[in-house]
Parts: sequence; structure tokens; C-alpha cells
Amino acid sequence: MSHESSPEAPPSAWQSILGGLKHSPLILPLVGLIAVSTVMAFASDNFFSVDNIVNVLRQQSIIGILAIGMTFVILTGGIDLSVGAVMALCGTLGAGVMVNMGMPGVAGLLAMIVVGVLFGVFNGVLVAWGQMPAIIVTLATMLIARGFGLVYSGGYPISGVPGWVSWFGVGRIAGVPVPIIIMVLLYAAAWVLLQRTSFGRHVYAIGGNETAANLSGVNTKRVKLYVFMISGFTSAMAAIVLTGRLMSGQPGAGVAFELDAIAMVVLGGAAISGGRGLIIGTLIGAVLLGIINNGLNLMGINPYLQDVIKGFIILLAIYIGREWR
Amino acid sequence: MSHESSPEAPPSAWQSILGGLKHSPLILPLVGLIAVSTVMAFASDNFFSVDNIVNVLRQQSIIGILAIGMTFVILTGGIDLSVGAVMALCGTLGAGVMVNMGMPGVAGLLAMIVVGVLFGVFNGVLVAWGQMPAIIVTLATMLIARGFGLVYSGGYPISGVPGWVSWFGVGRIAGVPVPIIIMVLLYAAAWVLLQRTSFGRHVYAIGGNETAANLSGVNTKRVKLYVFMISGFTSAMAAIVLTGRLMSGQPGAGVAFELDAIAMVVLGGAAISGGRGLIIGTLIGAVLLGIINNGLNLMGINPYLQDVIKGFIILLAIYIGREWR
Amino acid sequence: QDDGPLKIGMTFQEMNNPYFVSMQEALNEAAAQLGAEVVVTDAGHDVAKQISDVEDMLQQGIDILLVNPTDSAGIETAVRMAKDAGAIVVAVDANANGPVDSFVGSKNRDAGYQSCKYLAEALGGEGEVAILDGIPVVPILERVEGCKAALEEAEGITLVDTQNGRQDRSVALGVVENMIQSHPDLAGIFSVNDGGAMGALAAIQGSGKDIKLTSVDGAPEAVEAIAKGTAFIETTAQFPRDQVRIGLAMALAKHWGAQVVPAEVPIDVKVVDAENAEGFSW
Amino acid sequence: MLEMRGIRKAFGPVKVLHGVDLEVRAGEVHALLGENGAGKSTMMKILCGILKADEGTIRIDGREQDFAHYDDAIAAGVGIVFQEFSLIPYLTAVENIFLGREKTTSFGLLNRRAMRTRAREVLGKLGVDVPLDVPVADLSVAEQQFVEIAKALSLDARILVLDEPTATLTPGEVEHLFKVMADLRQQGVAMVFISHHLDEIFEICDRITVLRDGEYVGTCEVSAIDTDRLVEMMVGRRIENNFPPKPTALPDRRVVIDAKNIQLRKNGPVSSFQLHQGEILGFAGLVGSGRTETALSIMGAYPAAAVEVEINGDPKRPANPKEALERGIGLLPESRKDQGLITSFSIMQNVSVNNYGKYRAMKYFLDLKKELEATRSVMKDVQVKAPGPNVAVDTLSGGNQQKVVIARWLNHNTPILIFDEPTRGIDVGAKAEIYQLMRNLTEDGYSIIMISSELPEVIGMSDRVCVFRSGAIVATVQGDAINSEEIMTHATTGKVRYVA
Ligand SMILES: Nc1ncnc2c1ncn2[C@@H]1O[C@H](COP(=O)(O)OP(=O)(O)OP(=O)(O)O)[C@@H](O)[C@H]1O
Ligand SMILES: Nc1ncnc2c1ncn2[C@@H]1O[C@H](COP(=O)(O)OP(=O)(O)OP(=O)(O)O)[C@@H](O)[C@H]1O
Ligand SMILES: [Mg+2]
Ligand SMILES: [Mg+2]
Repeated sequence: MSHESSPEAPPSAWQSILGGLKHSPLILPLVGLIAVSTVMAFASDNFFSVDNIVNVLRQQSIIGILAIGMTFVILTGGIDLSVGAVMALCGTLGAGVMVNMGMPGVAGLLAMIVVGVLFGVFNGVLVAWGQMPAIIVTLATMLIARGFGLVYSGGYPISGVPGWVSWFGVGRIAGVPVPIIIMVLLYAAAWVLLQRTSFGRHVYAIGGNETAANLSGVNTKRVKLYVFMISGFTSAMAAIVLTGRLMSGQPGAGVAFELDAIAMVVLGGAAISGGRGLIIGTLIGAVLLGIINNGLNLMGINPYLQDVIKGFIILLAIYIGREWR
Repeated sequence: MSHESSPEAPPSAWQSILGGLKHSPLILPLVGLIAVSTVMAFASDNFFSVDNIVNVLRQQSIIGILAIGMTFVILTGGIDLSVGAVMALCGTLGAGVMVNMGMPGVAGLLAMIVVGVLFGVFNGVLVAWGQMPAIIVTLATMLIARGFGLVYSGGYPISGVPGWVSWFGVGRIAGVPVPIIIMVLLYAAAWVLLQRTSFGRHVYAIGGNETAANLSGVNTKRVKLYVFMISGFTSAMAAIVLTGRLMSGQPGAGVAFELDAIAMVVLGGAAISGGRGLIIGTLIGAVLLGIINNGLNLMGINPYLQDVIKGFIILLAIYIGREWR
Repeated sequence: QDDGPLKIGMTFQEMNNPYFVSMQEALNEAAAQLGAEVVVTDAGHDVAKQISDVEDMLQQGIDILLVNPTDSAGIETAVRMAKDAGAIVVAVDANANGPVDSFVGSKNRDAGYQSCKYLAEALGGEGEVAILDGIPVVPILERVEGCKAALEEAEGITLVDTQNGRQDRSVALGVVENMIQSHPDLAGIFSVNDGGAMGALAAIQGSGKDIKLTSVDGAPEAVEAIAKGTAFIETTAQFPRDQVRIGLAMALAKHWGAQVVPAEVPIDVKVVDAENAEGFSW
Repeated sequence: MLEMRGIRKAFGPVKVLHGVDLEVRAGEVHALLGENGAGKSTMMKILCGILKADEGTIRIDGREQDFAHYDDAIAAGVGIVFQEFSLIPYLTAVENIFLGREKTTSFGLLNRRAMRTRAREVLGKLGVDVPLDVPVADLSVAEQQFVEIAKALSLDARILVLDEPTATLTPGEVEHLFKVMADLRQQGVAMVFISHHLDEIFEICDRITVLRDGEYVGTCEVSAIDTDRLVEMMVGRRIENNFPPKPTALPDRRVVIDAKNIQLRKNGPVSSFQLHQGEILGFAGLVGSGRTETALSIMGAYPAAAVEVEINGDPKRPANPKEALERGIGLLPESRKDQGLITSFSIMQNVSVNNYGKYRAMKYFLDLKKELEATRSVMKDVQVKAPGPNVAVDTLSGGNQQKVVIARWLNHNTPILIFDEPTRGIDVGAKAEIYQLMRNLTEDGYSIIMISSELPEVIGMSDRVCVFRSGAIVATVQGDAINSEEIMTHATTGKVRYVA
């Protein structure tokens, strides 16, 4: 985690963000970000416009939000493959509440959060108390969430949500798109949780050495439950933005989003085995992946080839970052 | 690995298959298999016909073959997310060799094997010598393999493979479909490799304790390379059967097959963390998953609901099997 | 197989799409009137799974197989198996290789042609246009082909970009946003289906630019958007329910002993725009 | 103050404690002794609420306690230094010390300043200067052990359990710790002290409770007992002579390993040594002085900056342990569980895990019969006590597990053996057996490098001793020069060389 230099004063937020950067695990993701941006800027004229930067951030906001919950789970040494499916389920049921049940939009949004958090509880209980490996549990719950959403909607998108919901997808505050604001606020909250509360310490501790954390009196089961609940919550927040953007509940949305979210977390410098990683790193990872997608699109690269290039960039990033983790 | 009962006698093949069954990790997958079969038999008249059993086995043969390589990789404590994409790439390039390059069919099949094994080498080198986590490496190579296949074929399926290739997909020997024969032979070979060669011992040893294996003189890097090569090889074998069934190279085939293959391995009683599991378990897991799919189809269950049910069955199986691992 | 009621099986390439869901509904209604049993499977765009699905349905002894193939070539094995098992096979929406008894599908090339002709005219025969492509199967490819033909005819129109939105609303949204970024003068977009078009519409509205959008399908949401007078100006409607009804009719005719049924039944498509959107439905 | 009565505990069918009593008074250091696996750690985990006793009562200050979780025990004033490290490698010392009991501000956020001050205070009391802002993984083993101790001290516990805290400390550091313990005794803290070093028991403890195979043997005053009687209580028999006699004369023998220019880190010190056939070469030094790394770099398991190795006159250096095996070098690593055993394997599978070319049928296949016979025979050679070769290795006691790892190499007849801390955490009975085994091996022509942090062991066993300091060998002593003053002088003041 933090590698501050001064032995006396407790390292301040600034120090851990800027001062310690030289020894920070963030250095590589940042270098990657700068390198890729430079390449893209040369390759495409449109890349370095304010408009396009905003565009990239807005596009990444949905998966970027999913990646927050994924970061918590991965820091404890787990993984959550269900995020994309849970997002789709939240969006579908929430839209169902608004449209089919005729409840007010606010009820629909609340329903999304409730569904997401409950699904997180389901995952968390199975992993923590059921003592089953997270990868298998969330693989199964991914199927369940996806299937549920489709059963509920019969495969149809659910459209007809109240117009003001689109604010979450396309609105702006002081010129900044709302999805970006939501994403940034959530990242800030996650930073506080991870770096400034004992819960955050426990998340890192479990990923570092679960037995030891347990012996030290950390309630490891509860912490694991909470990280999955957080992941369910961020899936719901992503669903709100998605619903605002698509103005409908899409039971089939978010296929393979979990893979992109995992990629963001590891591009951001976190160890997939848990215990090491910073939430700011994930944000950088999200932007990095967004820039890669956007840049390749702007350059007009064959979309199939884009996947190949993306794969190689991920490999390269992880390879270079290997020793730092 | 083996949990034979007698501490004295050398466990014979029969013992480890039948005699030691009571304490064997196979007991649960078998019970699961019998339980699910019984339920399905009551729910659907057509279930217990020879025809249908053959049908199930033939359907599972492709992913069942992928699950062999997956078992090797998981036993060493790794994971291979690229199997489905590599299979599609092998099939596409192989069909390309036959159709676009006008080479004889045999050359196409050989090309598939070469491509699969080379991709395995790529994965293996990155994991073993690059010291990167298998989940990330194979996530990236999944993108790369998938993208490559699509770029090569322009997204179109490649049809026009020689007619005799269909033998691998639909042919029969003494009434038994060829895909089943191929699958069973590969499982037998895998069993010998894992249980009767020192390579197999090393696979289990690495999954059990990699540091200890390395310090006691096991060439852990080379063993890891080999397991990924085996996984690449079984992906190619699956591609051959697939090409026989589809009579074309399908660059988009095999999406999410890796998830089914993983499910088979863990349903078969292997530990996702490595070191424990039997190849026969994977075969049982493959049949179990096939029966679930087939039974739900036969019962005419809504396809969306099928996913939900499948998810719950996987959870239940892993939950019950938890302590045995 | 004269024991018990008639059994109809239908395998869909995907069911996460209103287009196919409405086909299924029409099938269920028709079968209810006939007193027939229906089995439906969803291949999720996976041909190998589609073949397995057909195998499973054959185990149940279906008399009629309606196949909506994920891939025309890949499905051939399943068609042959079904024929060997004595079932009547009719391809719906997209054709299948092998000995199918009949194929019922839209005039996809026409659909693409008409949409893009409409687009070109709405733009006054002038400006930059992009195509939002989809999953490469024959019907989609035909639509793109038809579209390109229409665009060629308009002198002042230039095709500046083709990207793949995978017929998925959320994917299309991101792709079109990038399209708009890289082509500031973009004036029109043709999407190969309404799913992608809905994503494209969100992107256009988000950009605040004046870009016109046309598409193919006639999905309820698309029709609604067109009626409202958005950037989405036209969709060339197909008739999924009718495709199934006619496909089933062909199969029944065969079932009842007809010696010849048409090998191919092309179904007309219809331009739906602001004028006639009110009141149109599948 | 603390009273545990009739504690019983079983793990499944395995009964570990059969009705053990323990009574500790305020202001005393109470030793808990017993062989490996006697149940000492289990007893302490029960005291701390980490394990639940099947039967028996715990009273503190006369009040009966029923701890469901470690938190409850902490609240009742119990603190423990675990035998296994319970530190989180990537967290800093401060974060580790307060893990699970973070101080927070009134907003519910971490109060990092307060925790830091307190951590500094506690570590200051221990008289060590541990960097507070680096992950503990980057600290030396001794520093980690002090963080561990500080973690327990910061609880202000009234009952403090120290489960083998000295195993990784140098004599000087042990003295420090004892001073702190004496202070705590003054303050009326009750302490339970577990150690296999009997001299420490006599130095610091007031009373002793002895366990044997989970049975309560007895409690007595330290002043009323001597070493021999104590050992007898622990093992149920008299252990005669700890160390087998050394061969008196050392004729000139063949050099089997000639290691030159060993440089562990870039720009670090340089050293060299030779291993002679049939001798036991001791590697002595403080913890972290580079003994393990030197040994590992000889067999290609540690990426030293530079090293030249000649094995039996052949100058090719092993690139990895597999090549070392081919050249006849075997390793008994310092951590049995993490580096030695594959715990999911049976004894046989552990013994033959590195088998290349042995018991093969048709070149590539295992010959299970031959494998079994060979395993049985080496098990007899090293006297592994187990029902049979197919028994799971994790059911064995520490000493027997250690012998399984030794058997792995005897099975290969690798003539050069590196024993890294061969008796760490092993009880007196098993120790004597391993010492005898080592002597027998050298008489059979094996050559052994023995790394050990226990000075008596180095002195008692080694024919020659290389003394390490700061990553290099600073002296090699033999004969009468092998005594504790000589070795400690070199280990603490010896000068390292920087050029070859
Ligand atoms: N979780 C467990 N499951 C099964 N057996 C266990 C478990 N923990 C300990 N044991 C067994 O209980 C016995 C007592 O172990 P314990 O750790 O208490 O011994 P100890 O006296 O502390 O030994 P040492 O001196 O080696 O630390 C041993 O035989 C050990 O194998
Ligand atoms: N992974 C590591 N990262 C940083 N420093 C390390 C690492 N491993 C060992 N060290 C340091 O290297 C030095 C030498 O360690 P080594 O294990 O060789 O010592 P040793 O003399 O064998 O002591 P021990 O009694 O622990 O075996 C120590 O200071 C140790 O803290
Ligand atoms: Mg102990
Ligand atoms: Mg050491």
C-alpha cells in the first residue's frame, strides 16, 4: 500500500497521492496511461479534444463503476464474475418496477439498489459462510442473475421509463456529464473506505493473509460479506447510469463486462491474489482501457483487430508491472 | 490426490477406481450424477433411452474434451480462460487451410493441432517464465485468439471443408459416435498421464505446494508449460470434433465454453486452488452437466429458466462437496 | 408418428431480442389453435449449442422443426439429422444449408436498400453517412449490401465509416459515440437492426447533433421513437409473426401430404416512418 | 489469576488434549512445555477463544469465561503472540499492530496519528527501532517478530501468551525480550511462555507445566527441578547424550563443493567456502545474516548477483534445484510446511515427488510397486514413525515430517545435503534422533551443510563452522575454536570483504 517516506508524521492524503508516487504502485499505470495517450494523440487528430476526453470518461463510466466493487472483492483475494449480469438484472427489475408496476421512478431506482445489494448478500453469504471459492460461486450466480432478468422480462427490453431518469445517463452538471460525476464520487467514497476506515484495513488484511487477519480478531466473514455487498451496490449504480443512457431495462446488457472490469483492476496495478492495489489505480485502469477502445475506434481499426491489440496491451502492462506487485 | 484406504498395499488401478470409492473424491460427483439422472428420468420419458444417453455424451464431447486440458491446468493451481477462443481459432484456421488454401483435409486437421499447441506454448511461457497470473494471461489470450480468428475470416464462417471431415463429428464406429470415442480415448490418456507418470505427479505436486515442488527438484516451469500445451492440444481436438459437426470453421464458436469446462472440473470434485482432483471426476462432471442441459431441454423448460436452474445446481453441488476438497 | 398430438420444435439463434420473442409468441398462438405441442430452444448465437438443441428436440420426437439458424452452413448437420429422423424442416428468417423443405424469410436486401434510400433522400442526397454493422450472418450481410447499393445511387453521399455494434443497444451506444467523435460532419447512420439503432439514437441525442438514423426491423420501441419525431426517421419493418405463421403453414402442408411446397417464400418488407408509425405493430 | 481445568479437545477423531489443567498467577512467567504436538499451541488457542474446547472450564480472576471469538478474549485481558506469524505482509507495522482494533476518530475514520504514537511507544518499550511505514514483508524476520510481540503488548493484556517467540531471535534480542517480560512481571501481568529452549526456561520462568501427548503431566517450581528431570517429564524417558560424538581426526578429504565469489546482492560483500566429503559444515550467524540465501544460491534456488560453484570438480553451476538434484545436492528447507512438504500428498508421494528415472516402467511410466518398496526402505532408514507409506503426510508430527523430507533425498542418494534449520520447532526427543541420523549419514559418505540458529547445535554437530555476518562468511573455524565466544565474536563483529 502506502510507501511514505517520513518516519514521524502520519502520511497525509497528499503524500500518499503525490509525494510517494515514486515508490507507488500507481507509477506504472500512470506511465501506461501517458504512453498510450501519446500514441493515440499522434495517431488520431480528434483524440486530444475536451469533447473526446469527456466522451471516453462517459463511456467508461458504467464498467468503471462496476470495477469499484470488483476492486474491493479482488483486494480480499476473491473475484466477482457476476457484476455484469447483476447490473442487467437490476436494470431490468428496476425498469419493471417503473413500467410494469407503474410505480414512480424513484421506487424503480431504489429497487435497483435493493436488488443489487441483496444479490451481493447472496454472493457474500455463499463465499464467506458457505466457504466456497468466489470464482465458482459468482460463475453460478452470473447464470442465475442473467437468467432471472430474462425470465422476468421474457427477453424483451422494458422501455417507457420516466423521462427524467435519462438525467443519470445524459444529464450534465456544470457541463460535466452526470455519469462521470457519479463515477468520480463513487471512487472518492471507495478511497475513503479503503484508506481511511478500519473496514478498509481489514479488506487489505484479508487479501494479504486471511488466517492471520482472522487470528488478529478481524471478522473475516463479515468483511467478505460487505465487499460483495459493495460490489452488488456498484452493480446497481452502474445499472442506474445504464438505464439513464438506454432509457430502458435491458436484460441482455453487460455480457462480458466482468472481464473488462477485471482488466481495469489489474491494469490499475492490483494483485489478482489480493492484498495489494489502490482504488485510484483502478480509475486509471478504467481510463486507460477507455482510451485504448476509443483510440482504436478513432483510428478506424478493424473491430476484430481491436480485441487482439487490447489483449496484447493487457499482457504487456501486466508483464511490465509484474515485479511491482 | 488418491485417497486409497489401505496404507500398505500399492493401490491398483481397480482399487483407485472402485475399491477406494468410499473414501474417494469421486463419491460425490457420482452421487450427484445418480441423483440428477433419477430426477430427469421421472420428469421426462425420453431421458433413459440408449439413444438419448448417446445423444448427451455426443453433445458434451466438445466441452468435455476442453475440460481435460482445463483439469491439467487447474490441478497445477492455474486456470485457462482461453480454451473456447483457442478452439474457435483452431477451427477457423484449420478450415482456412482446407478451403482458402486448398490444401488436403489432413493438412487442415494438422494445422489445428499445431495452432492449438502453439497457443498453449504462448500461454505457458507467459505464465511460467513471465510469472504472470494465469487468469489474466488467459483472459488476454482469449481476446487475442478470438480476435485473430475473426480477423482471419473477416467474421464470416468458412464453409466447404471436405465431406469426410464430418466423420469426426457425426461418424460412428460399431454404432458408437466418433466424438464419444475421441473423448473417451483422450480421458484414458489423461488418466494414464496423471496417475501413472512422474509428469502427473509433478502436476499434482505443483498444485499442492509449488515452492516445495521447485525446491525438491521438480522443474515447475516446464511442467506448467506442458499443462498449457496439453490444454492447447485438447482445444485443437475439440476443434476437430466441432469442425466435423459444423462442417465449417466458425470464428465465433465456443463463447463462454471455458465457463462450462471449469464447471465440469469443479463438479467433478477438483479443488479450484489446485493439487486435488481426478480426471475421471471431470468426465463425471461433463456427463452431469450434459444431463442437466439435456434434461431441462427435454422437459421443455424455458431456456432462460434453464440457466437459473443450472446455476443453482452448480452451487448446490459445490456446497455439498465443499468439505471433501 | 401418429401417436399423440403434433409436436413442433423451434430453435432460435437468440431470444434476447423482441424480434424473435414475437416469433415465439406467434408460434405459441398458432400451435394452441392446432392443439399442437411446442418446444423452443435458445442457441444464444452458438451454432454448436444449436445443433445440440436440435438433437434434444429430436429425442422428444418432434414432427416439425422450424429452424432459425445462427449460421447457415454450421447448422447443416442438424438439418440432416432432423430429416433422417423424419421431421419436416423449414428455415425461418435465415436460410439453412442442407435439405430444408422450405425457407421463409424477409427480403433483406430490399430492406437494406429501402432504408438507405430513405436516408439518402432525407439528407437531400448529400453528406457523410456511416453503417452500424452487426453479427455477420446472411440476412445482415444482405441488408448491408442493399444499403450500399442505395447509397451508391446517391451521388452526393459518401460512406465514411462502418463499425460493428453487434446488434446490441449498449455496445452500439459506445460505438456510435466514437463514430460521432471521429466524424464531426456525420449526417446519417444506417443500423442493420433496431436493437443497434436504439443505442445509436441514444448516442445521437447525447451528442446534440443533427444526425438522421434509419434501420431495419420495426420493433415496437423503434416505431415509438419514430412516431415521436426523433432523429430516428425510418425503419423498414419485417414481419416476424407472419414469417413464423407462413413457415408453419408450409410445414403443415408438407405434413398433410403436399408433394411440393415453395422452396423459398420471400416476405415483403414495409417502410415505417413518421407518417405511418402510429398504429403499426408486428 | 488464570485457571484452565480439564480441557479436552479433539479434531475429528484425533484427540489432542485429554483433560489438561493450567493455573497461572498474576506476576509470574509460567512455562508450558512439551514435545512437538503435545498440544501447547492448541491449549493457548482455546484460551484465546480461537478454538473451542470440547470440555473444560476457563476462569479468569475466578469468573468463568466462555470466549466465542478472539475479540472476547481480548476484552477479558488476554493477549497472544502466535507461534505462526500472524502479520499481513503488505501492511505496515502500525497497521499490523492495530489490525482488528483500529483507533478511530469521532467521524469513524482512522486515527492514524494516535495509532502511530502508540506503536512507537510500544516498540520503544521493546527497545527496537522498527521502520513504521514499510510493508512488514520488507522487514527482517527479527523485526517482524518484534512487531508481533508489540501487537500483543499494545493490548495492555493482563494475561499474555508467548508461543515460541524466541525461535527467530538472536541471543541479544532474546535478552531484550526478557527484560520486557521482567518489567511486565513487576506490573503483575501473568505470562505463559512456550519455548523448546530449556535454558531460556530456567532463565526467565517461575513455574512450569508439562504436557505429554495431550496429557497433563504436572506443574512445578523452576527452582525445584533440573534439566534432566524436566526432559524426562516431557518425553517420559531419559535422553542421554544430546549430540553423537564427532569423529576425532579429520583426515584430508576430497572437496565436494568449492564455492567462490559468492555475492548475494549487487555491490554486496563477497565470500567463499568449501565443503569436504563426509563432514558436517555448520553455517552459523544471526538471523538474516544470509545463510539460507547462500545455500540456496549454490543450488540455483536464489538469484545471487554472482557465484561460482564447482561440484566434485565440475565447474557448471546448477541453474535450478532440478539441476542441483542431478548434480547430487538435496535441500531440507527451513520451513517444512511452506517449502518442504506437499501436504496433500502421502508419505510415498512426498518421498518420490522428485523422482526422475527411478521406478519407471517402459521408460515413462511409474512402477508403483518399486516405488512403494523403495519408500518403505528409506522410511526404515530414517525411522519415520507412521502406519505406512500411503499415510497422508499432514497427519504426522513435526519431527516425522522432517524425516520424510530427509527420506526424499536419501531415496536419491544425493551425496550432498543442505539441512536448513533441521531442528527448528522440533522437540528434544526428535532432535536427538535427527542428530544421530546426520552423523550416520556422514559416516556413510554423505556431506552435509547444516544451517542453524541454535549455537549449541552448531557447536555440538559441526566439524567446521562458517560464520556469517551481513550477507557473507566472515570466518571459518574448526576444532577447539568451535565454541560460543569465538562464533559470537565473528557473528557480531567480523569484517566482510567486498572484492573477490
Ligand atoms: N486444525 C487441526 N486439525 C487437526 N489436527 C490439528 C489441528 N491443529 C493441531 N492439530 C494437531 O494437534 C496436535 C497438537 O498440536 P499443537 O500445535 O497444539 O502442538 P504444540 O504442542 O504446539 O507443538 P509444537 O511444539 O510443534 O508447536 C498435533 O498432533 C497437531 O497435528
Ligand atoms: N524476500 C525478501 N525480500 C527482502 N529481504 C529479504 C527477503 N528474503 C530475505 N531477505 C533478507 O535477506 C537477509 C538474509 O536472509 P536469509 O534468509 O538468507 O538469512 P538466514 O541467515 O538464513 O536467516 P534465517 O535464520 O532466517 O534463515 C535477511 O536480512 C532477510 O530479511
Ligand atoms: Mg505449537
Ligand atoms: Mg535461513
